[in-house]
Amino acid sequence: MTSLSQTQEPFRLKTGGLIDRSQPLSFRFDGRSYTGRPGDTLASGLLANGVHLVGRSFKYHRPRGIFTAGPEEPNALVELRRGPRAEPNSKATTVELYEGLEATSQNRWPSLSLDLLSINSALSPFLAAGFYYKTFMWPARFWKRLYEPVIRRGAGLGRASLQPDPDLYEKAYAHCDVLIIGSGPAGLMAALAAARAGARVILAEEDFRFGGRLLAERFSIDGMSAAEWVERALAELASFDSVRLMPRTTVYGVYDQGTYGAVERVNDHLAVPQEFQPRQRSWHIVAKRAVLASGAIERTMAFANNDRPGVMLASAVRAYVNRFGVAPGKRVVVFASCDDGWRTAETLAATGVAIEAVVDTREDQALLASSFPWRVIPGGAVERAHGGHRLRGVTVRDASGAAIELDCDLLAVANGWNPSLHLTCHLGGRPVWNDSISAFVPGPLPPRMSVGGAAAGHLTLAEAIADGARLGAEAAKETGFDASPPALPGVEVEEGTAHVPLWRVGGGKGPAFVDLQNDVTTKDIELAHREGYGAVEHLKRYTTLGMATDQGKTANVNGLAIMAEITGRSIPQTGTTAFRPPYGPVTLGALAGQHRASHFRPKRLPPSHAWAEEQGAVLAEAGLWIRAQWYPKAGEERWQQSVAREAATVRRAVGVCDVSTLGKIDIQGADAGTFLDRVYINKMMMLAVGKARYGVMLREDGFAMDDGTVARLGVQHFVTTTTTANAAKVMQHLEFCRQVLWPNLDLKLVSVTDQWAQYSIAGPRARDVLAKLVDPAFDISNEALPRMGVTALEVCGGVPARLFRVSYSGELAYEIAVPARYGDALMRALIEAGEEYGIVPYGTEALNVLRIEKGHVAGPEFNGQTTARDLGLGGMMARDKDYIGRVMAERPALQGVERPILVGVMPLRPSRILSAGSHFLAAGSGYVAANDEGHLTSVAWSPELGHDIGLGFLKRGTDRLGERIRAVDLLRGQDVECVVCAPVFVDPKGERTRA
Amino acid sequence: MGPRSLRYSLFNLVSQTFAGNRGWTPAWRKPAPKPAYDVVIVGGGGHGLATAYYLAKQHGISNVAVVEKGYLGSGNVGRNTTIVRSNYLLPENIAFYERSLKLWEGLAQELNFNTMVSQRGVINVYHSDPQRNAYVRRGNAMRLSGADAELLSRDQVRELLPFADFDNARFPIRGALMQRRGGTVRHDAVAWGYARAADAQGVDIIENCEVTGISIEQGRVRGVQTTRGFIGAGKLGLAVAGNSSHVAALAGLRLPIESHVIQAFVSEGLKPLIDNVVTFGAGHFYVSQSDKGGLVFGGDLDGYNSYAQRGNLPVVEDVAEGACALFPNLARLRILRNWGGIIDMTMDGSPIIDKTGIGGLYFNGGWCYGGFKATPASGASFAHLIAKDEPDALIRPFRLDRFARGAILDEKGMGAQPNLH
Amino acid sequence: MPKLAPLSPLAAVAVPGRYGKCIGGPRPVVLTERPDMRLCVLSARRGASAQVAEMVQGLTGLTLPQGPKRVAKQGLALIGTAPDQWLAVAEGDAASASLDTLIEALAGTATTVDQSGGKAVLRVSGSRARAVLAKGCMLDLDPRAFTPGDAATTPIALIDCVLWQLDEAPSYDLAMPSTFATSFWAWLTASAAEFGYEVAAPQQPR
Amino acid sequence: MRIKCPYCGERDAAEFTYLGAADLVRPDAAAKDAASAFYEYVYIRDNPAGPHAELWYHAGGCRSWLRVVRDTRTHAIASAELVKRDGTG
Ligand SMILES: Cc1cc2nc3c(=O)[nH]c(=O)nc-3n(C[C@H](O)[C@H](O)[C@H](O)COP(=O)(O)OP(=O)(O)OC[C@H]3O[C@@H](n4cnc5c(N)ncnc54)[C@H](O)[C@@H]3O)c2cc1C
Ligand SMILES: NC(=O)c1ccc[n+]([C@@H]2O[C@H](COP(=O)([O-])OP(=O)(O)OC[C@H]3O[C@@H](n4cnc5c(N)ncnc54)[C@H](O)[C@@H]3O)[C@@H](O)[C@H]2O)c1
Ligand SMILES: Cc1cc2nc3c(=O)[nH]c(=O)nc-3n(C[C@H](O)[C@H](O)[C@H](O)COP(=O)(O)O)c2cc1C
Ligand SMILES: [Zn+2]
Repeated sequence: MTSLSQTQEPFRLKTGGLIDRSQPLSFRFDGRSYTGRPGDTLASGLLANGVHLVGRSFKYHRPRGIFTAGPEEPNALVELRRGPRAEPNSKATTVELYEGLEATSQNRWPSLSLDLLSINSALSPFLAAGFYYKTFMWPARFWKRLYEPVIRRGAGLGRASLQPDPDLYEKAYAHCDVLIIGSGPAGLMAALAAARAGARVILAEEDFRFGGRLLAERFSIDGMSAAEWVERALAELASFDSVRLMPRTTVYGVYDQGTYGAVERVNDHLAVPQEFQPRQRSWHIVAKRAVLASGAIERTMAFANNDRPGVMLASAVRAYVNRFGVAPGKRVVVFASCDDGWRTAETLAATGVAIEAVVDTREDQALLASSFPWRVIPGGAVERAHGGHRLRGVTVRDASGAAIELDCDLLAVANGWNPSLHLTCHLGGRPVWNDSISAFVPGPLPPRMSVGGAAAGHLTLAEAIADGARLGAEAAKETGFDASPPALPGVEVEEGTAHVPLWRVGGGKGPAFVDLQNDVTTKDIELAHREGYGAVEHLKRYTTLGMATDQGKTANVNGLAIMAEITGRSIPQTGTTAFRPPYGPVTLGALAGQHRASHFRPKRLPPSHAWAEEQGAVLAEAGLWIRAQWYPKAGEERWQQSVAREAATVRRAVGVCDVSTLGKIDIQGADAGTFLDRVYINKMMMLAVGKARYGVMLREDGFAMDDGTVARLGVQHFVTTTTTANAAKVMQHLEFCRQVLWPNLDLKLVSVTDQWAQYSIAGPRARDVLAKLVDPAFDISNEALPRMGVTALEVCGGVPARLFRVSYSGELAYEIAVPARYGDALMRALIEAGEEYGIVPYGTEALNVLRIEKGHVAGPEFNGQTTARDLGLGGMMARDKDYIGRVMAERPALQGVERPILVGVMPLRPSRILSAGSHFLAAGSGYVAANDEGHLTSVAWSPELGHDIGLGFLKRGTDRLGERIRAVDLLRGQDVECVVCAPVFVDPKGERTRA
Repeated sequence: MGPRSLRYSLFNLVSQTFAGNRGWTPAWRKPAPKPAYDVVIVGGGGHGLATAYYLAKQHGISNVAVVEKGYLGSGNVGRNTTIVRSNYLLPENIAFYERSLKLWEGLAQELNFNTMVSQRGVINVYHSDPQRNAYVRRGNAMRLSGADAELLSRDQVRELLPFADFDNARFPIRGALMQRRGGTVRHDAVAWGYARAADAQGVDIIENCEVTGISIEQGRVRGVQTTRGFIGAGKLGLAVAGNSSHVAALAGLRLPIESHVIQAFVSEGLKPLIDNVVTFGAGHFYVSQSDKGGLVFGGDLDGYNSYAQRGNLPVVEDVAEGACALFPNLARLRILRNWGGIIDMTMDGSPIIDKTGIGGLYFNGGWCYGGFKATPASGASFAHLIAKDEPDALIRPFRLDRFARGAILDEKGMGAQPNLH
Repeated sequence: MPKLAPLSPLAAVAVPGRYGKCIGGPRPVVLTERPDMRLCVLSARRGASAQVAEMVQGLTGLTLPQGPKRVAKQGLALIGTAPDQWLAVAEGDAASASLDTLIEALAGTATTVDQSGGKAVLRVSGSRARAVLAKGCMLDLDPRAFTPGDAATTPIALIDCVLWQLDEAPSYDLAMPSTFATSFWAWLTASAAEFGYEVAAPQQPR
Repeated sequence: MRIKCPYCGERDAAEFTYLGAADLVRPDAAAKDAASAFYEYVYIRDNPAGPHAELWYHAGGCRSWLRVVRDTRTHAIASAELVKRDGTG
């Protein structure tokens, strides 16, 4: 254990603060090593070592230091960690120090202290707000080649890593009666009140330590130090099972019906997350009531060079001294428009720091001033700061107008407080101006939210405690608990909150910044006004005021107040810009949670998956499914060889394909037939038991929606299939028809997609293979089970199965279904049984070849833009019944002869390759849209024909069989002469299926 | 009439710099409404302002007012993800958006306002063969219509986007369709640039003036009631985007439109990372990097009717999932702001520009989530329609009667369900 | 003729053992696959809800729940999943037989559809079961809101599940589409790893 | 957003899919004005800014279709009920 020596952390105070002096933590900033202590932030660690210069500003590359002690920090943004874990734009003021922490400064070249781009600062008159809208237009062609690349290269602050983020993230869901946001005195009292009443409470605190401002001030409560009081409150809260304490958790957004988004930084305080743990966790918190106790953020003043490292919010100065045991300077000037200035001076003086002067904008403080042991300049204002990388002094103008030069290395600025009311605005609420504290306070609140403490504009400790107690009890009561506000602890501080803010100090030479992060100055605001961008939202957009990472937490109100001064309007007339989520920046990783990389979406595996993997099948995504595309065999070098072999084997012998992915819907009921008649274009009511029929559904707008087979298993029992892609959509549609359109029909729908493993067995030997597996009691001969026959039977000694004699391939084919658990075994059994016939498994590619050879339409044709007529299925549309889509399908433009209709095409020269997506152009016509006659949807190399074949839609296609047409793919530079043919290439009469 | 905005020229720029930028004048005046105008355009978004500009510039009709209920550009023109492209599937759409792209290409000079048109290329990645085929179909349709389109192999995509997930993805990238002339345009600059240029032509731009009624006498428009009084109008053009249904309802019109919310996001400012506009093909996510360095991105609609101009968490998360799935290095980056816009989704996902049954009343709307890129062409064609009382060839397919006729322009084949387009 | 052996969808991944964070003593999370359960959807036909309830009462002594609840007796459980619809779950031969009786008796009054193969059932129990489920289940499983006897149909980590609570350990059964089971398993085990979990030996599939 | 399914209880809207306006009546295909009636039914929407009766499908839960009345300006939900009432099936 090392003790703290003066050289190690020269600005560390000997005593005080909530850090553990016994344990040094080493860390690096810009390559140099330093030490800090547990309990430090990176900012306090740097300050303890006297490091003030930590970054460069966005536009002018001006040197910047540490301005705040919290999430409102505009300046001290660093790159944290390295390599794939690098995190740009991290606020040094919120980064919790850990052993080995590494950080580097950003937006500078070649180094932080010598940044050549600070030339921009000299060019600042050219770079005023909106300058780029007025320039870079001459000559026009320079824009694309010169100006734009240069502008874009200059963009941004931090650098993103180019490597995948190695850490884990997760989502989680929580529910409570009362959500309390913020753990200052208001939040803690609210939590105590609600918890004591028995409510389920979540206390979310952004900081790694509970307590809010109590950690940063020297208050005493109930006779003990505020920090001790916090510990006691936490201990009590922790004793309730019904309380969940969530430190390092920022509530970033408010959503409808009491949903809150929060992100918990589970492991950001460590170099690397603990094993099995996420780096961050994003929470959906559903709360019956919420109490917002998010405190307030101190504001600054605009004067020349107010961005010099060493200029700091007074509240931050107190936080560094009181919470972190660090003196952020040696000689201090305090510049204040309110009592916080005095409190700051007292705090500093108590630690032995030299107070150069207190500059108070209030003249009437003169009297009071005499009672303090340091120089007071009442009615004064800091006009200009001096120094470069570090503040050296300030020029003050006193009440008489005389200039006073003061030496200092720290300027503490206090100009009143803005309640942290962001979350009250996420559902559209607008803040309202409160004259007594000269600040915006929450306006209409989101449903079931209340606000207390500084967030409500009740800035004193006593008010915060009283608010918290009252609101916590109220919230518990509203959620059904017997609650009354607890006794209030005694508070012995007097805090004055009234003041007249001063927004800008004129006169000084040098830019006076309003938005430090985006380099927006008072001059930019004046310019925006001059050019007509005076409405707050225009001001924001024209100058980018408040649009940086900090979202103007220390800038917005000052900016609009200055605009109000310029225009002579009041601040409330001027209004605020909209607050939007997130309250603080949130990583995309946290929002994505577990659903990243290969876990982006769940995988759906058909029953033969394990077996297919054993076979070395090439797998691909089909929606959420993982399906075998083909099964390569030794010696096959190109995928086309495998696919051709599989397809040819089906035509010649037999093949088996897993078609379990088809949607399957069980439909039972007295009115099932009537129902199906209304949802399919063709007739289903009269389908015989034991038969199946191909069916097509339209959407109500008359376009084709899906197709599949309808099989009748019993008088009141059907099973239908849908395409793989549309299964969920069709189920939803059918439930809509059943529940909404025709609630009086008697039927039930149950999805059985997962229940049945279903394999297609196709090819001349299909029956032979099946015969070996079907239990002897069942007859599957051609006579017993003809084409389109359906039967329930048993296989392999009593396993229940359904056999459908339907064919997609155009061969003698069956689909056999068994309960999914037998799927794996059945696939193995089929392959074994088929061995003597040369059976092959075939994948989706061969399936596609076979269906194109037969002209069966699929996804590429059923694309939502085609009608049954376009698909060549117009003949199926029954004339003597109503069905979904019937009326709209009759619209004139859908009947037009010019509508492309399904045809087949073959290349004139068999060696030519077709590509799907080509467009059809007539012979001799040029490459212009006017000549476009349709397009090629599906293409395959046909083993049966020995050349490419395709399906597509062609204008007047059915009248043009035998004509020549070109299939043009300009993207791949192809122009292929083709012959138009009927969309069926193999066995046009369909004799094979009847065999 | 107040002073006209000072011209943006090299001379003025330099002299103003030395004069402390004190001589600049308002980009557009803030006039009080006159009692009547030849044409009143409702909606101070991109389309309304462009229409007013082209009415004055192309058709010599400058006694025009644009009335806007909020601040200028407060609608979708000020909250979109700024993508311009003409990579559509249907020839009617390609032709129209291609015309728009051509107008974008010369817009900064036309308006004397740098709208920062950035033709950085739009990449649509695909993940499966059927998706590739659909993109080939689209790319060919584009090429036939005179737009540029290329098919990129997986390796070519990798060269452009080396940090995309090629190795561990749930839906591996297999290639992309790319339109190099597509890109982004600085959204606010479009509103301000058109406003300033229209103002310079004499158009009155009247902000904070909400239309609350439309007076119609004998089947003809007479003017509008507004929160700033009655304003007479010889002709009235509606270009109110997300508010189409209820403004049209003031004239008794009912439309095939639903208003939906779509969200957008911006990350913290980063050094150049993503050079192009990139669209994920296996989820709802697209991204580009703004000139300030923020990644600007978006995804699917929230999916329910809304006028709330804000969304909910499911889409926020869905978008983040897409972002991390496409680019695994984005997980550590943070979003700093997320907002929503109200978009007027038509039943087929394509726009409507047409006369109405009421004399002198013209409708422009149904731009869904894609009407920013349409701004110049929409303005030009709508101005033509208003001036000549007949549509030009480009917008003839966008007439309202297409739904009854069945001449649907359904790019995605989703049918009459707006939230799916 | 070959004999077809049933295979559970989790057979390949649910390997018994102890995983994740290393701790002594009983594991805070125990995962057990239940391929032995028989599942069947019962859906009352139009207007027959009361009649179905009566028949169920008569045959099994169980009162059909009128909401997302579970009732059980001698291994046979009935879980409300939708208006007029239940999931029957049978554990063991006796329960299976009474399910058969029930199915037979309900013919014509209710639609009955076997789902034994369509769903994988996983039992998740242990002191941290709730914390694990909270990473994907959007429901409030706090004992004040959800107790033994409660059930719900809800997506967990994007996968549609039926979930019911068995005891205060707490133990939950999750029935999910069998084709998603391995994906669900990946999510579940990743979520449980920080607590440490045990995979118990599965029952024999039926 | 959260919707209270009458069967399942209050659930995140992510469990539901949205269809659009409720209370549209599918016209009679045999009527003389069927073409225009279907045009209205399929395409024309009131799209109000205010209370809106709409259909949501509890896809992740009980698969019921719900009629929900929701204010499109605030997303406040006034009621949610099953479209298909007891007794009809
Ligand atoms: C998040 C998001 C992302 C988008 N991304 C893209 C994209 O990348 N590319 C693309 O091309 N398109 C995109 N869009 C769509 C595009 O922004 C819009 O289609 C387009 O801006 C609409 O036209 P507009 O500019 O005229 O609309 P708006 O800017 O919305 O203008 C309409 C104006 O009418 C005003 N108004 C309404 N009612 C009244 C009334 N009663 N009286 C007076 N004024 C009224 C409104 O206040 C508004 O200012 C996106 C939209 C959103 C919301
Ligand atoms: N005298 C003055 O003028 C003055 C002015 C302001 C504040 N104060 C002091 O400040 C205190 C106010 O008490 P309080 O309880 O209202 O506020 P607080 O500032 O003490 O606590 C607010 C807490 O909320 C947390 N927080 C903010 N937003 C959050 C979010 N979105 N998610 C999670 N956590 C979030 C903050 O980290 C902080 O810890 C009193 O002690 C008071 O004396 C005094
Ligand atoms: C292309 C684009 C880029 C944006 N970049 C930023 C940004 O860098 N910082 C920021 O705070 N907001 C940014 N915004 C969002 C705006 O602040 C604002 O949220 C949006 O225009 C919608 O307006 P509203 O939030 O006032 O309703 C951007 C918006 C757009 C359209
Ligand atoms: Zn439900």
